[in-house]
Amino acid sequence: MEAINWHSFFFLLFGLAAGGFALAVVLSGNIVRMGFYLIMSLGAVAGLFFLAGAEFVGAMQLMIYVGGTMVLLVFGVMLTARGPFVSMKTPGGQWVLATIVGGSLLVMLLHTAVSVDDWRVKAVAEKAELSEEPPEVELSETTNPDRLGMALVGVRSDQPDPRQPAEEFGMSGYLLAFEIVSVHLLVVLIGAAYLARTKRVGSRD
Amino acid sequence: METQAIIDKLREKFAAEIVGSDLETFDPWVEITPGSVPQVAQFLRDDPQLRFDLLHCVTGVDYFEPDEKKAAKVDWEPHVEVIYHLSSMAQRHRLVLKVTLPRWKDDTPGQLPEVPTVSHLWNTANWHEREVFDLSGVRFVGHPDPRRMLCPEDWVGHPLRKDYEMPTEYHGIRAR
Amino acid sequence: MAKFFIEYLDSLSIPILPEWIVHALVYLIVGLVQCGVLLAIVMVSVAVFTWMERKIAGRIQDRLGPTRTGGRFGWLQPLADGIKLWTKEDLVPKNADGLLFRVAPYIAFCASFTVFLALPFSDGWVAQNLNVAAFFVLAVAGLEIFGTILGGYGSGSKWSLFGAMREAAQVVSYEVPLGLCVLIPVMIAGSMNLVTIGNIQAGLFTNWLIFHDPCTFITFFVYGTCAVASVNRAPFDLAEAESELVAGFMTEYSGFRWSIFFMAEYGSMLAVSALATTLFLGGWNGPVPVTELLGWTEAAGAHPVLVQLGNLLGAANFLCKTYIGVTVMIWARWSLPRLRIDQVMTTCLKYCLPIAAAMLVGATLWLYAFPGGMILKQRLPDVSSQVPSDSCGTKTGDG
Amino acid sequence: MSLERLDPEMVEFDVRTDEMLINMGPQHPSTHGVLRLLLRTDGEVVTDVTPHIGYLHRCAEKIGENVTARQWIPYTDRMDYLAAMNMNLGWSLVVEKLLGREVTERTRHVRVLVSELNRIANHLVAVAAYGLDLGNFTPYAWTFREREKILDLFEEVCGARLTCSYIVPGGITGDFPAGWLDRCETFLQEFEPIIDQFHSLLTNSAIFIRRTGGIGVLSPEMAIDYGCTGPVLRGSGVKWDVRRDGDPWYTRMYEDYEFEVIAEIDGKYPQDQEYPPVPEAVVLGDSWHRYYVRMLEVVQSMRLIRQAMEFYRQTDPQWSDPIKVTEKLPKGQVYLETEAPKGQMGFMVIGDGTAKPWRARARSSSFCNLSVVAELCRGGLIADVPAVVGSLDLVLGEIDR
Amino acid sequence: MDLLTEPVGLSHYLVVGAILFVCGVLCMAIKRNALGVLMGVELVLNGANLNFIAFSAPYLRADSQYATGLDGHLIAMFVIVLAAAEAAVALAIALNYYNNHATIDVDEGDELKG
Repeated sequence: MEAINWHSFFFLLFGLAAGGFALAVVLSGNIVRMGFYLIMSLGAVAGLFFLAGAEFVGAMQLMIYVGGTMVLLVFGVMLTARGPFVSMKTPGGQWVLATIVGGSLLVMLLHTAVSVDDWRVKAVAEKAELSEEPPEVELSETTNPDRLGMALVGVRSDQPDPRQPAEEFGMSGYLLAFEIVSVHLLVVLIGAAYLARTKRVGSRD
Repeated sequence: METQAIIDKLREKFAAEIVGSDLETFDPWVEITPGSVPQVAQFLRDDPQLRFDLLHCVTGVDYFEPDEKKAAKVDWEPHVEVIYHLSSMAQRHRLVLKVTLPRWKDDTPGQLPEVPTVSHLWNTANWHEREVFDLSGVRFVGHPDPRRMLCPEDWVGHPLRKDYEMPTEYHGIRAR
Repeated sequence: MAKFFIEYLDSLSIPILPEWIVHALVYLIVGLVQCGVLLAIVMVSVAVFTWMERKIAGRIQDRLGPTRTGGRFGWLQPLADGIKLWTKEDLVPKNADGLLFRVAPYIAFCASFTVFLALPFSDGWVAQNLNVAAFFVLAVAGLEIFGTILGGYGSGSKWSLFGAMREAAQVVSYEVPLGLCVLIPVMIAGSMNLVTIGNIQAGLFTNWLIFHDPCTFITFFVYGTCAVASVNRAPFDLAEAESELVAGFMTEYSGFRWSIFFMAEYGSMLAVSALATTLFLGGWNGPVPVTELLGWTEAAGAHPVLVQLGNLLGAANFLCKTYIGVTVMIWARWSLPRLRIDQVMTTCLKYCLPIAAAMLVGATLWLYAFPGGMILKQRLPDVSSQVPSDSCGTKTGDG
Repeated sequence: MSLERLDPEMVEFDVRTDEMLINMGPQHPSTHGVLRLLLRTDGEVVTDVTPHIGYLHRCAEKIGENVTARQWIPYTDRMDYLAAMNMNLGWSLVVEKLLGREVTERTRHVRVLVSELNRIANHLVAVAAYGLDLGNFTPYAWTFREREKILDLFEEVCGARLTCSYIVPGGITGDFPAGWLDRCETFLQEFEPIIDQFHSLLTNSAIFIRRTGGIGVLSPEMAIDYGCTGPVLRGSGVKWDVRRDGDPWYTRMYEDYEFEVIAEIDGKYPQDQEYPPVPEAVVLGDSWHRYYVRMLEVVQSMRLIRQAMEFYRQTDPQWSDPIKVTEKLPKGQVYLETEAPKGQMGFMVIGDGTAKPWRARARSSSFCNLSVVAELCRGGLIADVPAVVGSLDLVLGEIDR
Repeated sequence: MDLLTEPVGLSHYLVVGAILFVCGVLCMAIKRNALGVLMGVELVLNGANLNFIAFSAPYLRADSQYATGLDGHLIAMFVIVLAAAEAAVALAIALNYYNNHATIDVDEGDELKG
């Protein structure tokens, strides 16, 4: 038997953690625990990103998603988790219905995921046979953040369009999307601050 | 201002309310009727010549001798005294105001004697009156927050009363 | 390293166990040993810091500090503390959320110590040579607050909740200027790889990025402020402000779990200090390039042992600078009063953030005007050639 | 919960979704003992403060009715245990006034000396604990080092460091031991330069000024209204000191002595020494001023001690005898206030012809100073509560009696 | 042991992504707590993100010339940023809802009056 493939090992570790904690989020009734499980799940997803070679996105997931968004969410949970709202029971009928719908959705998705032949073929395996290098070295072939950054402002280093040299710069990137997201973010932050500002509703009686 | 002048000024305005006074003793005092305390106090505080802006202290004194042998010798009837120590920072004079109350209201033991509060005039009185209520058992009518001050909320009795008996137990804690 | 052992074992070919189990075991053991070495450095540092804290506090306050345990200077005081803490009764309050209360210290601990996975101690001496190491360090260090928040909430005490709330607000805010401050050296180096950033500062101390231009010089101090705030040290220790919140999020903790939080705090102190060293203070490069003068570099064709010896010198250099950083933090703690929460937020949003942003612009302009920095670099960095080198000695955790 | 049953205030509180009720104390690091402050907070903002006291209540006044005047002295030690000498002095003076007994010149100067020394010790603790309340540990160690020297001096004089019982009605318990004055002089010389260190550590620290400047502003009117006295009153700019403005029976003690009453008048403190300037960020009557008044009073106390030592050397070694334990008190009632370090400490004694007072009353300065805390803390942040409470310099032994 | 010794492929990532997605959908469907619903949304976004990352990794699949490369990463980045924005707004709404209705139960929020 050949050596353990560490990529697979860590994939299994993070994948199980991500899936398991995601399931725990669904099954748990306590909102605070749900928040905790969600953090663990998203952390594991960040690990999967690292495994898939997306180091920058993985770090971003940790920093913005887990470190920022989730803090906000946990904050919200803490502000509202009082008495009856900590654990809210869902009626059994909804559970059954949701399980049926969710289960069928899962079956469908899994079927798609494993039935496309191209997706099942493992490039790493073939390459590993060809080269002497162990497969994990492949991980260093990751995307440099500077390429990502260039792509964001419109310079694609990976896919220059050979047919239209004039459009090589500025046309194939994500500048517009970047701008939209930025403005969106700004609007959202102002809006959130406006919505969540202190309001005194009614008198004290 | 001399104490005599202060008392003269008081007499001018509240002739009926002044029960007695003593200017020869260590701290010259004036005794007034319980009902007139807020009016007299207001006058003392607001009159530009008097300007008693500082209330030092409110004290409750219980005059009662539980020992019958000794009680025969004392020269006073059992009563409770509430003493206000006032002074004026602006005019640099001082005065002691006294009020005599019965030990129990309507002579029914357990009914605390009552005197109007002065806590709306001097905030010092707020806590001091609570303390006097707590320890000496005088009810200050109109007090905004008439709770016990030093003893626990559910304490029974007023420790500085001369006939006070220390309870033997408090919430399972042996007290004697 | 694991590969070497596996090849060695394969060459022996003793059929005791199935081959894959042997391989797995070897990988596991080698990995654990390497992790252990890394962890040991950090843990020993933490122990030294607790001792340092007591000694420095003692000296500042005209006392002696520990003098009994382990000789004249109380060297073994951390050990005695540890034994005391670890044998203490482990209390979980009745109102606490048991799971969160128990798990929280470990989250903080893991986050605080995972940072060292990507921190280079010397040229190539890094557990995981990450492409985005600077970003990774920031991201993981930011996760420590989950330990605090969950612990604070899980304690079921209002003081703890207050501590957790403060910590959340504070750390999330300070991550923004902190990120901006880290961005400036990253931009100058043109890489997020900490090994690269360290290497471009080789040579005389004038090559250190703090002396790159006036902007980086100011940035260093902004970074210092934000770093102290983000690891919750005085004067920004609001989450555990003992005169206001009893002990903040740690109010209900005792014994072992408390000591885990404690180690996490010192671990993060070490981490931010190490990051500052790498980003601004030349990392493992001493003020004078001794190894280069001696010719103990790979480029000079020295023997690998000498190269590693040079690296060891670099690591000593690095730890020295890091310790100085921690000492400054300890010093500040014992001489400054604590800020109020609104003042902490004001410091962040009104001072640190605009200054950091201005410095980012300033550094960009400076880089455009004087590409070589304030003093002309002896050797300009070639960013494109900086691929993660595999020549490192302690490349652990191969996954 | 039993708390709710006991405390109607708490039941009345209508807790909104974002409001929290927090018990600060009775076990809390910065309430200076067993004070319990019930905070009602909206996030970090304190909307209301209700002080609850009495955790240290020993009914000292009741005890005073059951012991003789001389026997009550040790109980006064335990009121303000940080300024035992001043407590002793207050009770002694009031009993002396009732008895009509005067003390000799030398006794008087000794009394001034030790009570001013104790004032320094008390202010050192106040300043130290204030630094601690704001999160600075170092002043605590530094001031305690100096305070220890004062306590050493006390120990030589009366055998006790904290509960001195040195000044008793009628006199004092004994003369200074040989060489004590020199040691006291040495202490003063050593202490003088150290004051500047404290100033640099706290008074001039930017963070300290930000934490205390404009926090808990107490207007002079409010201070008088609440009966606040001592440095709390003078911190609001009221030049009022019972050592100068009080009962003649007490102010006589300070005849021939020169000292300044420390209060900011027209934006200026008395300038008889180089002090750090008043920063711009502070407002008259805030916590910073209360702290600063204490720091300056330490200097005045040193002046007084130096003068007292001089007078001591000049006067004849004549001592007045303390009253006997069973000395009968005449009929009459006397109330006298002295300037204790924390404010005006008033004692009242009512004699009825026996040795035991009919009524012994202690008007505590901290008691009145504490009563204003709700006004000062309302609307501030949680972190301001220790900053305000610390600036009032409370001792619960005196409040609860 | 096949999973441990064989390299993983694209499908494996997709399976994890699918599980996350379905968990998120379930969460959105059955949770009565508004914040629980929000957590479901986060899970859904992460499931999708994982797919984007997996598709963009060239060495996870044989036909690596079809790997989306940078595009996947960039879309994942946009998703993360938008998720942050979405969470901020959703949280603000949830808190407002909580303030006005004194409950966080979404089932009870059937009136439009604030």
